[in-house]
Amino acid sequence: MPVKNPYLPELVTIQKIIDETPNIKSYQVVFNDLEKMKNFSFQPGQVGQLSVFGVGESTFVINSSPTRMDYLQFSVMKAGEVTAAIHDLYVGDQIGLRAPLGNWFPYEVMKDKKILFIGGGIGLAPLRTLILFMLDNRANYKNITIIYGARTPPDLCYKDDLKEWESRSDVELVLTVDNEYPGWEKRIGFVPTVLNEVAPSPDDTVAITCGPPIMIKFVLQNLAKLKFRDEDVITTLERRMKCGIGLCGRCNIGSKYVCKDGPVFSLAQLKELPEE
Amino acid sequence: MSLEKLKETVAKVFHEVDVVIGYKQGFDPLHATPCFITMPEQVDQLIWNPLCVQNLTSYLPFLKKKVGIVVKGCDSRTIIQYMQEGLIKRDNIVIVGLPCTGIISVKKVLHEIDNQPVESITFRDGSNVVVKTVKGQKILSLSDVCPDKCSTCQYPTPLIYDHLIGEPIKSDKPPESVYEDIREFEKKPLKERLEYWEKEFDRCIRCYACRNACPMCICQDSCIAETRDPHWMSQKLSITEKFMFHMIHAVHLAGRCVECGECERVCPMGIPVNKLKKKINLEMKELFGYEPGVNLEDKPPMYTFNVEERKIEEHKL
Amino acid sequence: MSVIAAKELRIIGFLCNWCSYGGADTAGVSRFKQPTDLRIIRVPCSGRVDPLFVVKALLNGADGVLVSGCHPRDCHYSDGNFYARRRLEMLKRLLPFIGIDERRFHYTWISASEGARWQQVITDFTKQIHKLGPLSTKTEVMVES
Amino acid sequence: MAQVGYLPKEKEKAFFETLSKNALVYVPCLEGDTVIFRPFSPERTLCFERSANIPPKTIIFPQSETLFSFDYKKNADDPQKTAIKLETNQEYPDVIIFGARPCDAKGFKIFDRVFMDTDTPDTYYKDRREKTVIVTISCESPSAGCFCTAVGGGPADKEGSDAIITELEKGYFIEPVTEKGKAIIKEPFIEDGSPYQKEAVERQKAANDMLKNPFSTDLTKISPSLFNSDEFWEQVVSKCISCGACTYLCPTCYCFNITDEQAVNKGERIRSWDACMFFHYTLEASGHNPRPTKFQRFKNRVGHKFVYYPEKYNGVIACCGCGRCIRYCPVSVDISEIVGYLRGSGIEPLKGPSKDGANAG
Repeated sequence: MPVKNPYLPELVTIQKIIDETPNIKSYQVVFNDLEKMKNFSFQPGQVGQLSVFGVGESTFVINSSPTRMDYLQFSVMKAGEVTAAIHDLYVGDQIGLRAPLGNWFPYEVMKDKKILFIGGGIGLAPLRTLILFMLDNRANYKNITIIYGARTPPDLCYKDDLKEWESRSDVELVLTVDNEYPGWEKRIGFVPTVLNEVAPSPDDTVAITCGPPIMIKFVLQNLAKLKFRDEDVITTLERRMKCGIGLCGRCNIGSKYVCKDGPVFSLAQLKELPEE
Repeated sequence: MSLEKLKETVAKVFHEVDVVIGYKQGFDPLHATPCFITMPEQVDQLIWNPLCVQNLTSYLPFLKKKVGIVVKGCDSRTIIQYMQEGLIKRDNIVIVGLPCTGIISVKKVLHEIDNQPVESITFRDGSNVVVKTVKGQKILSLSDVCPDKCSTCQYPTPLIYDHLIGEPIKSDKPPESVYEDIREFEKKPLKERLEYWEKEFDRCIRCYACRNACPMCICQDSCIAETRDPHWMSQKLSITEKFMFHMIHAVHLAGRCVECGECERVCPMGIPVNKLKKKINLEMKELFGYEPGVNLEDKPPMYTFNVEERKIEEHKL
Repeated sequence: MSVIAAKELRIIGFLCNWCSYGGADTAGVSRFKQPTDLRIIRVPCSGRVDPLFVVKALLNGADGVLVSGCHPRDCHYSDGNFYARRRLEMLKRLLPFIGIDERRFHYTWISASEGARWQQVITDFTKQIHKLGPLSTKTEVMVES
Repeated sequence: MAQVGYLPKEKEKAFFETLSKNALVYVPCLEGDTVIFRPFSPERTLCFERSANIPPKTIIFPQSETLFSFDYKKNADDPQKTAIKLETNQEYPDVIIFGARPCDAKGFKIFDRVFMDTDTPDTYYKDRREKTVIVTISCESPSAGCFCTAVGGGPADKEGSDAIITELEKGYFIEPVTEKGKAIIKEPFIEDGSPYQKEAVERQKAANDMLKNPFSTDLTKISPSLFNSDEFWEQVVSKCISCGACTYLCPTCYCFNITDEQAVNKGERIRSWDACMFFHYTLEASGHNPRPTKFQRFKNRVGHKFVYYPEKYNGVIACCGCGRCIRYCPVSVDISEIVGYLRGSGIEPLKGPSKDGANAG
């Protein structure tokens, strides 16, 4: 069997587009080659490279759950050239996909533990795939707490998921927005401060956090204050990526490539790397 | 001896500024290298001889503090051009001027000693260069191994300085000699000129050393040769793209290039990139009587206009 | 004589919106006979034409480039064409140095009412480009027509 | 059959012509004062005296290549639908690189670990690499800045070469290293080389002794405190102008960029060289750049070669000491001097407290 060309994407078709927030859309795609769709598998937290031919490629986390394989979902925030091009696409358009890439959340290790999710804005995307995965294997995990915030209520992603999680008894959902907003009765405040208010206990708990760098910075500080051990704090990192397979050299932090050795890292691993 | 006087002056200037930029000996006897003096004991490393080839002023727009700078005649034109274009604050800079009797072209010296590593190099009575290599010693005359800009140098003494080391020197080179090589090149037939540039640019590897060494190229980090918005060029290595990049560099220097020769000096593939800029300068002089970086009151020609242009007639078909 | 019979060459025209584009329109409205090789790109002012537009066109397959703006002193933005005049004159003198015949690039001033003058300019310029023939540099990108 | 070969100089051109019949032969040619690898043709002037300005990495890892081309095809009956067709073309000719230097050949070994010894090998590089024979010429004398012996190489080092040549008075002594090398000495015009073996070994030894070692301490020890001190990098790298000359000329630099170009409805995805010294290399769409200053970028460049790569590939240093980055640097930044400081070989750039410790750049 000849070696697979790692740069050649598979063609996928957009089945559904969901407007999550004014600048974030979720795209549900299916492989054109149904054979590939059937035996495609990935782990929660792995990423894929979406190609808009003529414009370029960008990395997005596969945020549908590996247990629900009728489509793959990617959430795209409009930021640069490729994301803007993706936002101009319609249902039925074809794009390229190279997946799965990178490592994933160590859910094996998290079995029989309490799980604490801390997300901010688009940061809920990488967490969502793990949350859905855990909800589909609910028995393996103790209680699940989700602290999720955004600038304003319209900026909250996956609104229908949030409703569902709120209604479930075996999940504690804490929603917040940065400051007052007409019609919003729930919490007000930045995610790190809300984390201090909720003050979950660190023992037998794994904390997984994703969001804008500024939020991650303070969340990690607060988790440390709450005595969370470094190995129990997991986050994903973002870097400019091109090849996605650890060759082009661009996404390195020290000797680790975020695209291949990451994007999921534990705080303990991060501490060994030169800070940048 | 002017080196002692230079060290004295720099030691004095050192206290008024955060850093002084000068030359020191490089990795081998043939190469000098810029040195950033941030500690008094580093003043002793300073050297001043024909090895000091770099144009140190190209660091100035990027340094956000008070800087002392060692400047040759041709380099001083960069400072005047910066001031004409408002790219530096004059009172942030202390200029130590050095009247210059010509520098070497490392490429020409290496050519003479067929690229052997240099064991020692000494300069005797101002115009002889004694080079010792494994294959023996060779005596070269500075006028044979100096860069083209020195053989037609009009401004050996810095045009602007706070301290001058030694006596000013007048140029002994006729002004019309400056663009001799350009007129020579224009004698070639049109087709031959195009083929010449296609052959030379074919070697270009787009490493952008010419752009990053150019003092006037201050938008290096967002150069349209690399950006995709605006999307001028592709990253494909075809002659079209290389030709386009060198035209971008030349046209963006129209009426701004002070002919310090850095672009040609640093090209690792030996491409005569300075020729394009000299041709435009020739036209700027012809059209507007303007020479970049010579007098402070001038306005770069592309920054302004005359309602009645003396030298531009309407072209008839 | 329209040149459709002979193979058309690629001639790019940068026309300033207020004057020359109007002039070309007047020529068109008055049904003047003129060659059709020219591909017009409308720009707000001749001052908007970066000399590198012309260079990029010539290097990537254009055989001739024409830039036309308002007459000096008539510029809608008062001094756009003054800047353009200097830039385009500089470019006109640089082209032969890199081996591209300067007659392949022409810049002129045509006002909105000068339909006849537009017809004259475009006919002469197209004839001149046809005399020079296609610009086949090794640099020409193989753009499949 | 003789184990070693010999090619008389007068038969050199004829030898290359026969080789060129069934393979693309690249030889170092002189263009002006620049030595660059070009496909052999009789009218080119060859130059074996010194290493090429740009290493032969351009042959196996070209500066720009098309990964695949794509074509948007409008669906006739349903204009809404556009199909996309992707095509790749990976037929590469057999290639012989004749006249590379031992440092260039060692560079390919560094590439192989990254591009081939991985679960996602780069098929473009792999196909070309397997079709290339590398015939190296040993160096008679070092050029300025050479320090190959200090990083485990040498003027006659065999690593990465299929055969190694030593230039003698009237001909070239050829020692095959691999199977591909053995095929070379079976070519026409190659005589038995054993009588010339002794002279060749002497020349190689003479060249070896001419090389000095810029580091005076053992190879691996890089002081983490100095490596992670921003002030150190600002001090030693203030003069760097952050261009791409050192990385593009480096036989062990393999970073690349992937961009798309499109004309109307056709286009291609291009892989082209990139340099970690460029500002846009790590610039993110949000505008954030983890390595905005040239000091951080240069620290990453030196770190990659002397810290990160060794960490990942058990101690192998990703530098072959060819000295090109020193010779062709516009401001003569000397990487061997900097690595010397990092290894604490006594040359302290920071004598005493810096004037104000402020950012010198």
